[in-house]
Amino acid sequence: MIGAEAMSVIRYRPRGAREQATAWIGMVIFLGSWAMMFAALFFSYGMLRARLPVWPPPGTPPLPRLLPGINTLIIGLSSVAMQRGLSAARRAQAAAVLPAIAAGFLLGLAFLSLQFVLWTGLWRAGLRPEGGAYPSVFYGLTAIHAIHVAVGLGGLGWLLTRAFFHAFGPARNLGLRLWTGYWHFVGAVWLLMYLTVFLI
Amino acid sequence: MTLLLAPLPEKGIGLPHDASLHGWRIDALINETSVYVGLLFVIMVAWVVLACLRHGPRHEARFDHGTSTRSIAVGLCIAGAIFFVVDGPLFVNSLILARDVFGNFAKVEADPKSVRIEITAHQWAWVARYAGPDGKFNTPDDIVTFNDVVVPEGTPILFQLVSTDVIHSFNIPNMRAKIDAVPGMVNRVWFEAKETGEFDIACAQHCGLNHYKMKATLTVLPRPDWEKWAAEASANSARDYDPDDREAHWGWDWSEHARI
Amino acid sequence: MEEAARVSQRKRSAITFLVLLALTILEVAVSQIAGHHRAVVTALVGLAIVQGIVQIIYFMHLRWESRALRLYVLVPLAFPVIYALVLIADGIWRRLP
Amino acid sequence: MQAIPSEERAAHEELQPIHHEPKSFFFKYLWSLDHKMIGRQFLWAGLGFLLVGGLLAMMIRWQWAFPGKPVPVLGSIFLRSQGGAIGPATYMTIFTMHGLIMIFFAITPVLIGAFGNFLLPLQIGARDMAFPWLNALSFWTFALSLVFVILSLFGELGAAGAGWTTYPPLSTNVGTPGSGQTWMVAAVFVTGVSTIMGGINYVTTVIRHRAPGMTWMRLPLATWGLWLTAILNVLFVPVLGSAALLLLLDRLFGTQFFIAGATASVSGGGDPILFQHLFWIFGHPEVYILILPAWGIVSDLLSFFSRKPANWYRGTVYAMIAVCVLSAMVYGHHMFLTGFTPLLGQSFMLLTLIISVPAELLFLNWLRTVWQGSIRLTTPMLFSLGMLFVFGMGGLTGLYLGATATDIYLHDTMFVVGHFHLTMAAASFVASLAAIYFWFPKMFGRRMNETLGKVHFWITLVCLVTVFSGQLLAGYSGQSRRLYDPYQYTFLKHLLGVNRVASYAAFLLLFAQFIFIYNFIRSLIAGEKAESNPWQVSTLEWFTASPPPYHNYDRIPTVLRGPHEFADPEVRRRLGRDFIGQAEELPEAMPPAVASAG
Ligand code: HEA
Ligand code: HEA
Ligand code: CUA
Ligand SMILES: [Cu+2]
Repeated sequence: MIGAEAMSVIRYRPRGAREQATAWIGMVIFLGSWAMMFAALFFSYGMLRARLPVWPPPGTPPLPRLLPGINTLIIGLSSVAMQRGLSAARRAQAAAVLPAIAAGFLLGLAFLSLQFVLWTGLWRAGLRPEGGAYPSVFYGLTAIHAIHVAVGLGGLGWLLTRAFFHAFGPARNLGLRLWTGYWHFVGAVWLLMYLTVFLI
Repeated sequence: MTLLLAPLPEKGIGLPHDASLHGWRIDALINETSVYVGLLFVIMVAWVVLACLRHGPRHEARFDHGTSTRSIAVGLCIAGAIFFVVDGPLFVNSLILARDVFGNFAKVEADPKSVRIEITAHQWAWVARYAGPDGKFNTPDDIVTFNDVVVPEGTPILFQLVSTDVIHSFNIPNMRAKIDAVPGMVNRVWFEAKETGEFDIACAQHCGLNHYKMKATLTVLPRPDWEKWAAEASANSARDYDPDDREAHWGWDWSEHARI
Repeated sequence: MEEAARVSQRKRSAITFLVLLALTILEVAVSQIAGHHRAVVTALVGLAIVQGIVQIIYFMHLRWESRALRLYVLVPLAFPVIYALVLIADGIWRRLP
Repeated sequence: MQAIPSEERAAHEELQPIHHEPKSFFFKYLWSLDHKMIGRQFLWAGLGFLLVGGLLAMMIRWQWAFPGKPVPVLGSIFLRSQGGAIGPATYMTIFTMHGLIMIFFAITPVLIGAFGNFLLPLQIGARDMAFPWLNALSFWTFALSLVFVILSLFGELGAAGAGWTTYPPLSTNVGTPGSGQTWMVAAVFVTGVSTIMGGINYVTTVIRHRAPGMTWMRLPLATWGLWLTAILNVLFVPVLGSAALLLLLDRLFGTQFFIAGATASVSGGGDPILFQHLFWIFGHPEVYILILPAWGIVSDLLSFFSRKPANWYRGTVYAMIAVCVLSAMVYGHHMFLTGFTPLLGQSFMLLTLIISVPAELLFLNWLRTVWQGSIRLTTPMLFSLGMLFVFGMGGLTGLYLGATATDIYLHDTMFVVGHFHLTMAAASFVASLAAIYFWFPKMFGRRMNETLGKVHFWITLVCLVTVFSGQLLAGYSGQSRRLYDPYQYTFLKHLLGVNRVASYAAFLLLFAQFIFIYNFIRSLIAGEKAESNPWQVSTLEWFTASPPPYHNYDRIPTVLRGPHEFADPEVRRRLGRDFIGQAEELPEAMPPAVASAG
């Protein structure tokens, strides 16, 4: 049903330098837009918190700091790995791309697993979403962030398969660049979340 | 057939009868704005109609981008003038009224005569509570009424409102008073009735199925009559007080929520 | 020339990352200080703002083609700040009974 | 005039190579990457739901004219179980679905989805959007949200019923249990995602794909309006997205972001007002999202049909930008009576009143554009002038609402409803119709019938003004909005007459729309074939075939001048006509054939 000609229209659009720049601008605009989404979540946190005289409200288990701290480090390292992969691709060091992306992917996976440990731990400690604003903020914000990490992991997984076939080089790294940008963004959001929800 | 014949407005359309001391200030501002706005609108329409009549297909268009300094200056000046004439009074009067009248709770609080009422809104009723002779809320001598608020004439009436379920809005059109009742917070509103009578209290915020009939009656009595009513009602409720009826024990310490 | 630009960009991102990391470590350290809750919170908010600015500059340096684009980023950046102020002011005003 | 270096032209050709038109049905009509086809898809979806929203509006009007009486036709189809009459529960779902459908699933797709997609690449001289694939995805995401809307309409316990503003706690399980509300919140979220995808595309396309010589200050004003709208979409729809997400969490997972009071847990529930903040941070820009394309389109059309350059082009552009910036800072005027701090209320009042200044500048520019013109009262022009009329009414009534004192009385009355119907349901709606009449030849290669168009215009305008003035008057007389039966209140009993007159006008309005539907479909099949530039105007899209080929332009045009070059005596002397295209070169000498005619 799908004509070969039509396929060629879809698959093999050549990507010149200008088109890559266009794609990157699109990505930045998307991230700006999504930053507003997360900003709104942080507003919610700020307003709910400003509304209560004591935070956390008396009788609720306090949030741990160490575990999410380690997670911050993990997602930071993962970002570094992705950035390394990108620069390797740019410098035509094809052999270095795959390990870097793999490291980024695995660290991202580790992040999600630790988040899971965090949630189950608090759940067992008796923190339930229906317990008011404080647990709502905690579960809501971290869950929405985790969904974004999961989407990012999907992207990294795709990059991984592409890298396996040596798809990235100095001229062909748009996908890698875009997903790395996204990954940095997700990491930056986590950093802020760690700071606001867990530390202060 | 008779169903399809639209009856003409019975009492004409216009602001509902104003029974409050200060409502006319809002009305005056609305009507003043209507004059300016109406004038602008007429000018605008006349301009367009005239342009269509005079500058039709047979008129040769002028090649003019309207970018001369003069042309731009004229535009900016007209816009500025409209702003000062139309928006200016709205802004200034709103500030003054907020400070001196509708937002001036300090003066009302200080007035020993003023009557304090606590309202709990819930789907779909207004429950009112008066402090009674002891001046304290949530005590046996409180008067509690259901969809029925009785207030004296010529006295500032001060309300604090909460809601137990969804957002409602306490609306007394004849008194030009309106404020939302929001779960989890206490809002305030006040007015002073200048005449006696019965008026509708409405709910202005969509609150579900029976929003359209979440209404109560506001009865304004002459002050002496109201005092008699209050004394009687308070005595009744003190007599009927049931310490085990936990449902009936709502109300909060008034002063806790006095905000500037 | 291309290559040089790339190296310098890599350097920049490395530095940015280090700065962010240092700030984070500092934040964790500050948050461990017992007592002085207000001071700690103020310090952390200050650090967060610095961090945000570092982020923005990092992103800004990536590839800004035109002045219009720069404005497009800068003007909206003011909005979240305004909203944050409004919301927190309103939140405090609405303290629970 | 600056010459365009040939490398730049080459770069544009390289950036946007010509692709072959797909031939298979699937790639041509369903997963089409062509912005023109996607625009048409949005147009059909939007018009379809416009009809749904319009029918819901008729049910509202019926209820107010004849409370509790069985609704003719519609009642016997949809309200069988209730004997054809509307009950209070049905009523609340009717106005909720009417508001949401009209805003998110009718006017947005028509004005932004259809015309944004169709016009932006054509007007800037591009071959397609920057991200054609994302564009197709945007439409199909929108289609998914339409599925959600339909699921909501048939949800257990009825469709969504918490008002289009969806204020919690009413919109949580506390107030509206049942899947209808959940599906609708999800639909709003999904359509938001679609809008953002479209927005990213529009913003990037205009930044990157403008033809050589198409500087910012040469963009047609319609493009400016659509582009600014896209920016507002990209920035503020995500805020609605997160409000919807949190609401969904509250509904599905028992969190308490927005629940407070006796229904919340002991340890301090959430804050219902938080939702209102988030909603209106989005909601106020949203109303300008709906009006900016209308402003842009009308600014262009007024100039085109006055055969005169738009007055102070830059002023119009700056005014629109100013409105965008200010629109983000006035949202609090919807919340004056929620118990704001007075300081915030007054700041928002000031900003709200200031936003009327750019609107006045726009108006002045329009008024001065038509003055001294050579006005052709074609159907699109009539609709544009009609838009001035209704937007004037709507904008000016906004001023009463912007002041804290008058809003005490007017808030949540039908006056507000009248205000926003005049701005959205009249101004944006009428501008959409103007756009449909104007670009129909370009979209479909045929012309619409002018006589039917004019009849449609006059009935529509008169009826719109009557219905919405009726709303204003009812509100002025104290009628609250969202009342199933306003006549429960003694002080509203006498408004039955006003409401009935308005309802009759609304029914007539519906019938006038059938003229339009007839004209639209008939012209589609058997309309007079349109040449490439039937309106004799100057923007780029009119210098390619009608409808344009798959790749829009054989050669990417080189733009030489602004979009409204009419009545230039020099052009008349050399070309013998009163306009010159944006990319047309002015010949040195007058062609002899025209010389003898002229
Ligand atoms: C397209 C949509 C649109 C537009 C453009 C506007 C424009 C404006 N709106 Fe409106 N508004 C809505 C859609 C819109 N609004 C909606 C949907 C709601 C309610 C939502 C809900 O609660 O459900 C609402 C509600 C609303 C409120 C809240 C009311 C309340 O709930 O109590 C307020 C309050 O300030 C307000 C103000 C304004 C103002 C000041 C403008 C200004 O931008 C208007 C500026 C225009 C002018 C000032 C007119 C131009 C000038 C002339 C005509 C004069 C020309 C003449 C000469 C030059 C001679 N609007
Ligand atoms: C852009 C948005 C929009 C539009 C266009 C309309 C259009 C109309 N609206 Fe609506 N309305 C809202 C947005 C809109 N409305 C909102 C947001 C609310 C608030 C909801 C709430 O309170 O939560 C509201 C509420 C509302 C109320 C108040 C309900 C209440 O408070 O209880 C009323 C009452 O009169 C009303 C009436 C009308 C009427 C008569 C029209 C008429 O103009 C309709 C005319 C249109 C048609 C008859 C359809 C024509 C069809 C076509 C042109 C399609 C052609 C198709 C093809 C070619 C295939 N509306
Ligand atoms: Cu209570 Cu509406
Ligand atoms: Cu608004």
